[in-house]
Amino acid sequence: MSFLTRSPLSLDALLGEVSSPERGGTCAFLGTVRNGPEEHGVTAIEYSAYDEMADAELGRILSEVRERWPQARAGVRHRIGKIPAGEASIAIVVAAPHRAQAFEACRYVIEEIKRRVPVWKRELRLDGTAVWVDPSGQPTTSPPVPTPSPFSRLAEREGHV
Amino acid sequence: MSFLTRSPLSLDALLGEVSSPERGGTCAFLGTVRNGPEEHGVTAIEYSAYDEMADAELGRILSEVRERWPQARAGVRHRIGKIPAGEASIAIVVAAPHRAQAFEACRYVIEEIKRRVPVWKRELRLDGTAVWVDPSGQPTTSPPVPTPSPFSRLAEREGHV
Amino acid sequence: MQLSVASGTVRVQFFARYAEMVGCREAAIVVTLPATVGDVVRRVREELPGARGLPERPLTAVNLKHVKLDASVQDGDEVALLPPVAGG
Amino acid sequence: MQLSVASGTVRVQFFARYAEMVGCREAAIVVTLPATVGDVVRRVREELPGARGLPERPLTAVNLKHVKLDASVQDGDEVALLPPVAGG
Repeated sequence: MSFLTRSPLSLDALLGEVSSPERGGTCAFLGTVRNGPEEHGVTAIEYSAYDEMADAELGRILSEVRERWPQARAGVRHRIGKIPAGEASIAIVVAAPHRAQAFEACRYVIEEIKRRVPVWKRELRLDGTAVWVDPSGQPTTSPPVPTPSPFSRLAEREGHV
Repeated sequence: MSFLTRSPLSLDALLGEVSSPERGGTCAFLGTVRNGPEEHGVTAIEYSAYDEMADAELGRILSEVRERWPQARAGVRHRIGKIPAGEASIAIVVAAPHRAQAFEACRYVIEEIKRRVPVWKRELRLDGTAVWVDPSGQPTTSPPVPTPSPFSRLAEREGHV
Repeated sequence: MQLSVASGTVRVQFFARYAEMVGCREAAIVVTLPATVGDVVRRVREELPGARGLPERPLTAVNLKHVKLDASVQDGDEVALLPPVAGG
Repeated sequence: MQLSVASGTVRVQFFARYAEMVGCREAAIVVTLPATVGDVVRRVREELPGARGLPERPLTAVNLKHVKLDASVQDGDEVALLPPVAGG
């Protein structure tokens, strides 16, 4: 099983992976492609990954959750490829016997993902340009590249743009 | 519209109420009826409420979220009536431009609900007994009442047990 | 000479364990005005069978809002006696 | 008299902006062993056209794990040069 997918994410499917009657508190996080006042007309973000390592790193993060919160169970999916504004790129669900653990562990997972998982994004703008996003959330200063990115490895394999 | 319902809860429906392209981080919380090692065979919990006040209090909590996190939007549903172990009694969704706000506001909503919203629960046990639950999560010391509770007001109106 | 004394009637609601103890869910209580929620609670505990078991200082609400026992009540108010809440 | 020098070949992978700069996604790099990831990065920057623009101390991974530049590499390792990650 891979934690990466090219399909739209569903919290309900992830909930099924982690919920059980002993775990009464479930915290979920969805990260969606933003197009707000700070974003200057982002129509979509193209996510690419070092697939094998991203998958391994996500698995390691889930193992850490089990070590730190032994009674909690976490599930995660990272969507890659071209994701339209408003749709989710990351879904995390953590179920635990009590809510404090669920909130803490869910926050841990998203913070570790931001810090460690080798995924990159390129904003696709209304004006047709594309800009690599740096981890602070700001576009990089490198010149916009108006051509589609060839660097999503899954995209190539599966024949997507 | 009421924040109380007798139907199973759906995160997806709540997500639709709060998500928008400007809000890139969404945190959700689901509280489910627990039947773990601490619960001694709980088959269901019967939730009753002071309906009108619970509804008003939930509305006030959502207004407070707007005051404290002006860019965030929160949605909530509390299920009442008899809820089988494993099913959700409370669903909260908060969408915000950034994830820290979403986590903080979602946690705020559940903590305020636990503190303020006039809802009570009676555990229904495998052995046929029923026990009022006190807010610490422990059953009260009053003697178990083996008959169905007559105190769910919505139940009466809608003809449910 | 006659003293004119104002009185008011409040609807008192009971929930969950308290409703079981009192044996009913609602009662009309007459109080001399001005009166506080604490006065209403005292009258309830004196007048209603089963209400002796209620705490002297329960959680209370007036017209759908949490209040302290020194909050004043008016004729027609809805006063609620709330067991410790356990929502969520 | 002949000095026997061990050498190894590592597969170096480039991603996102780095792949654009270097103009390819993967290269085979030969290094004299023992060698570190830092040695590999130096060879990449010297040998590959476009690789001069890479940082001298990029994020790196060996065999799917984050490592520091002083980590050692073996023949056959997969070394990755990672732009600052932006997942989630």
